Amino acid sequence: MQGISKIFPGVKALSDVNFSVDFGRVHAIVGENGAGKSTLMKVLSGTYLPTTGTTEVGGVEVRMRKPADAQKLGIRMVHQELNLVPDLTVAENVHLGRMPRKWLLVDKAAMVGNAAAVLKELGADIDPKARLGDLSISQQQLVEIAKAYAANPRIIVLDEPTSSLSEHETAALFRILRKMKAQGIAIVYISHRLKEVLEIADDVTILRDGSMIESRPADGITAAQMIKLMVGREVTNVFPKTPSTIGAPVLKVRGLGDGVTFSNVSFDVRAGEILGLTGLVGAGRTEVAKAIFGLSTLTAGSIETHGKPVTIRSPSQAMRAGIAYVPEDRKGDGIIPSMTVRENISLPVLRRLSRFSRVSLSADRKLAAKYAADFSIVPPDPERRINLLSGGNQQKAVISKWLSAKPSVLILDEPTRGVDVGAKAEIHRIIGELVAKGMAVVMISSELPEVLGVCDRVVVMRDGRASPAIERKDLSEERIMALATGEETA
Amino acid sequence: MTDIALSMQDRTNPRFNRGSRLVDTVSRAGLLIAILAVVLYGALASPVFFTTGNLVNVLTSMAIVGIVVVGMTFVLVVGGLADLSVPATIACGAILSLALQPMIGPVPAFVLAVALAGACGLVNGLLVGYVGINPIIATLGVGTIVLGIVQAAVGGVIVYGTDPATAALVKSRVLGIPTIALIFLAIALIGNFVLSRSFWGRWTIATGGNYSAAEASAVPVRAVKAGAFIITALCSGLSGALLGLTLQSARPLVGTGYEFSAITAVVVGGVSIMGGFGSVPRAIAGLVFVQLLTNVMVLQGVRTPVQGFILGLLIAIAVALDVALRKRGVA
Amino acid sequence: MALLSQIARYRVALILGLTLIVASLLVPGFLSLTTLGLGLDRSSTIGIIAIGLTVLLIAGQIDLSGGAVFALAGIVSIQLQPSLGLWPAACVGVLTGAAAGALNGILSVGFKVNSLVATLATMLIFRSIAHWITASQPVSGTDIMFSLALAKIYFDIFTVRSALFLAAILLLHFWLTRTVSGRNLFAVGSNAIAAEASGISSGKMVFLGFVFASTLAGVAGVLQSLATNTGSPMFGSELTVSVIAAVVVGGTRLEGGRGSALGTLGGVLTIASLTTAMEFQSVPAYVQQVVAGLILILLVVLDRTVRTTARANTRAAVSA
Amino acid sequence: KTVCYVTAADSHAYATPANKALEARAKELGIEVLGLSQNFDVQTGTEQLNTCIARKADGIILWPLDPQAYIPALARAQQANIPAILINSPMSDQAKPFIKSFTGPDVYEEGKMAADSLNTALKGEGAVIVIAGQAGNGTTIGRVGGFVDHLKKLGSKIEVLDTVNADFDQQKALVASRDLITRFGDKINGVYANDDTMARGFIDAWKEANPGKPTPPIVGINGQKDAFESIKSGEMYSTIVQSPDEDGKLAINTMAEILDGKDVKDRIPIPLTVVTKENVETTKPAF
Ligand SMILES: Nc1ncnc2c1ncn2[C@@H]1O[C@H](COP(=O)(O)OP(=O)(O)OP(=O)(O)O)[C@@H](O)[C@H]1O
Ligand SMILES: Nc1ncnc2c1ncn2[C@@H]1O[C@H](COP(=O)(O)OP(=O)(O)OP(=O)(O)O)[C@@H](O)[C@H]1O
Ligand SMILES: [Mg+2]
Ligand SMILES: [Mg+2]
Repeated sequence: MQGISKIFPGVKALSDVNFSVDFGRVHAIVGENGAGKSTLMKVLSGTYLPTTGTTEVGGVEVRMRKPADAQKLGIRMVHQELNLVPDLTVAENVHLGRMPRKWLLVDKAAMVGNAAAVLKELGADIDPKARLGDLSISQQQLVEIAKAYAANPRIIVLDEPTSSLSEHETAALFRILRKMKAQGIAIVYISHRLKEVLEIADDVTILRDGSMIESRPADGITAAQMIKLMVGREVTNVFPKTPSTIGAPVLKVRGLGDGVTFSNVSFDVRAGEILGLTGLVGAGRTEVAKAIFGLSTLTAGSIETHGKPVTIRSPSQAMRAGIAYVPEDRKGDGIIPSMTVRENISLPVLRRLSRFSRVSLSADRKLAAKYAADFSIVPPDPERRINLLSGGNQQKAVISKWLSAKPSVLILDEPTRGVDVGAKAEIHRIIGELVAKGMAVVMISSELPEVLGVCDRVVVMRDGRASPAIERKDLSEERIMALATGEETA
Repeated sequence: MTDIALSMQDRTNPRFNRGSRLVDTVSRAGLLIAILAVVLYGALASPVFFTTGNLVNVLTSMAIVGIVVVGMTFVLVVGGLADLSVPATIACGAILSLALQPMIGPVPAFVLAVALAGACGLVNGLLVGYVGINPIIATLGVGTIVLGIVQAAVGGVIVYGTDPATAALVKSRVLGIPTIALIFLAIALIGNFVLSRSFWGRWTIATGGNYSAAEASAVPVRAVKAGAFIITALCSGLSGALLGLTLQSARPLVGTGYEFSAITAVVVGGVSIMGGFGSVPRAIAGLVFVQLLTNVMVLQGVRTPVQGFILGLLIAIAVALDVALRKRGVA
Repeated sequence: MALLSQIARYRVALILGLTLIVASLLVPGFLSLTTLGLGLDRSSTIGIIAIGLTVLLIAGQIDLSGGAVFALAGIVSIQLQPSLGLWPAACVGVLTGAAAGALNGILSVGFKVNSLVATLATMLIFRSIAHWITASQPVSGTDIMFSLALAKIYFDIFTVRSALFLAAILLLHFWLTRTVSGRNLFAVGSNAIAAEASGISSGKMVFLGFVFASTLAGVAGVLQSLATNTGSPMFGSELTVSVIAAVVVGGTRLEGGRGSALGTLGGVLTIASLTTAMEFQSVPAYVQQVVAGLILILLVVLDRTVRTTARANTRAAVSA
Repeated sequence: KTVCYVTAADSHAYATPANKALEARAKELGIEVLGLSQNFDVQTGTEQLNTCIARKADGIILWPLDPQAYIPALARAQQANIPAILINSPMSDQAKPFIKSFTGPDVYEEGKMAADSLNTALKGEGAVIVIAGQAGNGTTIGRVGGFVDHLKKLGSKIEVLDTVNADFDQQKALVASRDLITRFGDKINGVYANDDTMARGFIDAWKEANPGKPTPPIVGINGQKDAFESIKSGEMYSTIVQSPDEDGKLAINTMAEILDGKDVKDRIPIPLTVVTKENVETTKPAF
C-alpha cells in the first residue's frame, strides 16, 4: 500500500502511509488508540475507499470499492468490532457470503461439517447449529476468526482478535497463525498487547497520529522501544501500583446468583482497594457486575454497601447505593454516540445538575471541563461528539461519566480492553488516584499482567462460581490460571 | 506518567475539528431558506398571501396538528419510530370532551377527555417501553382497539356540543391572535423546554441515541420511552378536545390522517426517525414549511392530487437532503 | 417452560386452529368447502402483498406504500385495456408496481432515506398519481366476462388468485430456508454491516426487496382490478395496515432478520378466518377492530415474553 | 328468512341511522339481518358479499361504494340464486342484470336539485365554490356531476370558481374554506357543499374571516338538524333532506317483497325534499 490517506469529516485518520506485508510472514501493527490502524486495514479490506493512495496485491495494482472486491483477491479481515449476523447459525456465519451450494440450494451438511472442523481446530467448543446471537462475546469472537480462516485467504487481517479471548484461546489462535504462516499466507496482526506482538510478529509497523513512524523486522525490538515509538517518548512502568490505605469493606456481596450464568458468588471490596475479578472468558464476570448494577436480575443473594443491605433492581438504585459500573462493550453500552462528550459525562447526574427540572448549562459545562482536563481527554473539547473520539478517549469519558456520580464503589469491566498503552497507563493512573482517595474499585480484566500489576486482591471466576479472594502477596500467574481452568479448586 | 498526560493535552492536533456543528447549521438554515423561498413565492404569486387574514388562517390551521407535532417529536427523538394511535387519541379527546359536557360540565369534561387520551398513551408506553414491543405494532394495535371502543361507546354517530360558550372561547382571539394558536404556542414552548432544557429531555435524547448505554447510565429508559408516548397521547388528546370544541361536533374518524401529517412535519424538520436527535423548534419549522406550502398551493388553485404529489416529493427530497448533509458532516 | 416456548413457536398455527374450532362450533355453516374457498380467496389479496412485505421486513425495511401501489397498478392495467388489450395491460400494471418499488429502493438505498419515511412519501405520491390519472373517478375495463371467469371457483376451493397465492407462499418458503440468496437476505436484515463486510451486497438485496414487494403489491392490484373489472384510486386504502398486521402476527420481526413464509401464511389465514367468522355472526365492524387489535398485541406480547425466557434457557444450556 | 346487509359503515352520521332503521323494520317483518360493514373500503365489501353467499343468505342488500367493483360478486350471488338489491347509491348499467332493484336517493339527482336551488338563489348568475366530498367516492361523483351537468343544462351563467375535496369532514372543510375565502374573498357569491357538515365548515370559516357579514347563499345536502338551524338563521340558503330512516326502511321493504315472490320496480327512489326558509318549519330534519 502506497501513500494511503483517509480523511473523515473532522479527522484526518491516515496521512500518506506506506505499508507492505509479505506472504508467509506475520506483520504486526501497533499504535495508540486512534492512530489509524483499523482505518488502514479497512482500506486494505475494501471497507473504506482511501482518499488518496494505491494498493498492490502480488505486484498488481488493485482498486477495491467494496469488501467483496477484496475478498475476491483473497483478503479477509477480522474486525475489531464483531461483524456477525445474530439471527443466523454459527455455521451460516462462518460461511457468510460464500455458502456452499448444491444445485440451487445451500449445502447444509457441508456447511455444518466444515464449520465444526474449523471451530475444533481453533479449540472452540461451539455448536455450529447454535444461533449466533445466543453466544457470548468471546465465543462470537472465535466464530469471527473461524469465519476469516475458513475462507482460505491469501492475506488475513486480524484487528485485535484477542481482546476478548482467554490465554488458552489466544494460544490456540497462535498455533493456527503459525500454521497459516507456514502455508505462505500473509498475516496482519493488530494488538495493543505488546507481549503477543513480540511473540508472534515477524515484522512490526508503528503508526502514530495517522502517520507511519517505523516499519521494521520484529527481531530485537523490545516492548519499551515500541512504546516509545508509539507515544513518542519513554514510558517506564506500564502497570503502576499506587500505594493506598485500605479501609473498611464498602461493598459486600453474598451468595449472588441469577439462576442461569452464575451462582453463589461472594466477595467484599474495601475502601481504597482494587479488587480484581478475573477468569476465562465466559466465566460470568460481566453478568455478576451487571447484576450488582441492576442491569439484570438476581435470583439469589444479598448486597450490602457500607454495612447496610440494599436492594438493587435498576442502575439508578445502584447509583443511589453508591455503585458505578463502566461496561465492557463501550460502543454498545458505554457511549451515546449522537451526544457530545459533555452530555455523555453528565448523564447519570443530570437530576443533580437540574433546578426545577431545568439542567443548568453552566454546571454541566463545568463538570465536563473538569473531567476533560483531569483525564486529559483528547481533543480537549467537551462539545465534540463522542463518537468522533478514539476508543481510549471514549473510555476515559465513560469513566468520567461515572465519577461524576461520586460513587463509593466503581466496577470497571475490562476498562483497558482495546486501549493503547499510553491511554492504558493513564487509566491505571486514574484508578490509582481514585483508590488513593478511598474509593473501592472492582476491576474485571482478562489480562493477567494487568491483574497482577494493579490489584490488591483477586477473585477468580470459573463457570459462574467465584473463588475466595487471593491476597496480592499470594498472587502469581500460575495460581490464577490454575483456578480459572479448574486445576486448582479453592 | 504525568508527562504523557501533558503531551496528550497539548496534542491540539490539526487532525481534529468540529465537523458536526457546521452541518447542523447548514441543515437548519436549509429549512429556513426553504421557508423563506415559499414565503417569497407566495408573496409574489398571490396578492392575498401576505394579508393578515391569510397568515392568521395558516396559524390557526397549524395549531391543531401543531400540538400533535410537539408530542410526536418526543416519540421520534426517543427512538420510538412513530405513534400511529394518534387518530384514536384525537377521537378520544374530541368525542369525550363533547359527550361528557352535559354530565359533568365543560371543564371537567375537557380535563377528563385529555386524561383518558393520556391513559391510551400509557398503554402504548407500557407496551413499547416495558414490554418492548415494536412501536409501530403497539400503537397500531392500541389505536385500533381504542378507536373501536370509542365507536362502540357513541354508537358510531356524531356527537354534538351542548355548550356554545366553550366554542366561543376556543374560537376567540387575543390581540388578533386566535386563542387556539396561543395554546399551541404555549404547548410548543413547554415542549421545547422539556426536550431541550430539562433533564427529562436529555434523557429522551440519550435513550434515543443509544438505549443500552443510556440504561447503563442510570437513565430510567423504560419510563423515558413510555413517557414519550404518554406525552404524545396527551398532546393529541388536547388537540382532539380543542378540535371538538371548535367544530362543536365530533365523529370517531375526526383524527384520521393527523398521524401522517404530524410525522411529515417532524421529519421534514430534520428530526431523525432513528432517534437521538431533534428538537421542537426544528419540528415546528418543518410544520410551518409544509403548512405554508400547502397554503400557497391552495391559493394558486393547485388541485388536491397534485398537492399530495408535491408534498410526497417534498418529504422525500427534504429527508434525502438531510441525510446527505449529515453524512457529509458525521459518518 | 419448554411447553411455553413450543406454544410460542407454533402460536400462529395454534391461534389459527383455535379460531377454526371455535368458529365451527359457534357459527353454523362455517365449516364447509365453500367457506374455506371463499376464505382462501379473501386471504389472497392480503396474502400476495404479505409475501412481498415478508421479504422486505426480513431485510429490515418496511413499505407503507403497498396500498397505493395496489391501486395504481390496478388502474394502469384497466386504463390501458382499450389500447393494449387485456394481457399486455395487465403486464404493464405489474411493471408499474415494479417501477414503484424501484423508486422506493432508490430512495432508501441510494439516498439512504429511512424506509418508513421514504415509503410514507411515495405512498402520498402514488396515491396522488392514482387520483390524478383517473380524475378521482373509478375506471372500468372492457371485458366483464373475464372478471367473472377470474372469480370462478375450481375444485370447490381454489380461485385463480388463491391458487397463485398458495403456490407463491410455498416458493417463498423454499427460497427463504434453502437458497443462498434467501439466507443472505436474513443476514442483511439482521446485520447489514456484517453482511456487507462478508461480501454480500446488502444494498442490492434491499433494493431488490423493495422491487419485489411493490411488484407483488402490483400483482395483487392487477388481479383485484381484473376480478372487479374496476380500477379505483380509492382501492387499497385500508390494506397496508392489515398486511403489516398479518405478517407480524405470523412472527416476522419488524426490525428485520427474522420471519418465515409459513408464518405469514398462518397470519394471513388467521386474520381471514377470524374476520369471516365474525362476519358470519354479524359482529359490528368496531368490535371486529377491537378483537383484531387485541389479537395482534397479545401475539406479539406472547412472542416477546417467551422469547426472552427461552433466550435465558438456551444461554444456560450453552454455558453448561 | 335471513337477509345479508352489506352497509357502507356502521359508524357514520348517515349510515348508522339508516342501518338502525333497516334493522328495526326487518324485525317488524320477521326478517333476520346479517349486518356487515365495509368501513368505506370497497375491497372489504366485495369480500363480504362472498361471506353472504357462503352464509347462504336469502337476499342481499348492498350499499355500493363503487359503480363497478361488485359485479363479479353479484354475479356469483345470482348463480347461487340469491336476489340482490342496492341501497342508497346506484351502480353502473353493467350491474343491472345482477340486481333486482335499486332503492334510495339518487345522488346525481341531488346534485341536480342543488344546482336548481343555487341557481334560483343567485338568479342564474355569479361565481360559486364547490366543497366536494372524498375524491373518487361514488356519492361525491354523483353530487358534483349532477350539479355541474344540470347548471349547464339550465344554461345558467353561474361560474364555478374552484372545487375542493374536503372528505365530508367539517375540519377539512373549515381549513379549505379559509383558504378559499382568502383567495377569492368577495368574489364568492354562493357555495355548494356536498353535505351539511362541510357547509358548516364553510360557515365557520366565513364568520372567522368576515365577522358580522352575512354569508353568501349556501346549499348543502342531507338535511341535518344543524343545517335546519342555519337555514332558519339565514346562514344557509337550502339543504336537501334525504332521510336515512326512509332509506333503510325502503330497502328492507323492497327486499321483503322480493322474498315474498313479488315483482319490484328496478328503481325505487326515496323522496328528496329541498328545504329553504319557506318550508323549514314544516319539514322534519333527516337526523
Ligand atoms: N467512520 C469514522 N468517521 C470519522 N472518524 C473516524 C471514523 N473511523 C475512525 N475515525 C477516526 O479516525 C482516527 C483513526 O481511527 P482508527 O479506528 O483507525 O484507530 P485505531 O488505531 O484502530 O484505534 P484503536 O486502537 O482505538 O482501535 C480516530 O481519530 C478515529 O476517531
Ligand atoms: N449476549 C449473550 N448472549 C448469550 N449468552 C451470553 C451473553 N453474554 C454472556 N453470555 C453467557 O453468559 C456466561 C457469562 O458470560 P459473561 O459475559 O458474564 O462472562 P465474562 O466472564 O464476563 O466473559 P467475557 O470475557 O466474555 O466478558 C457465558 O457462559 C456466556 O455464554
Ligand atoms: Mg482500531
Ligand atoms: Mg465480560
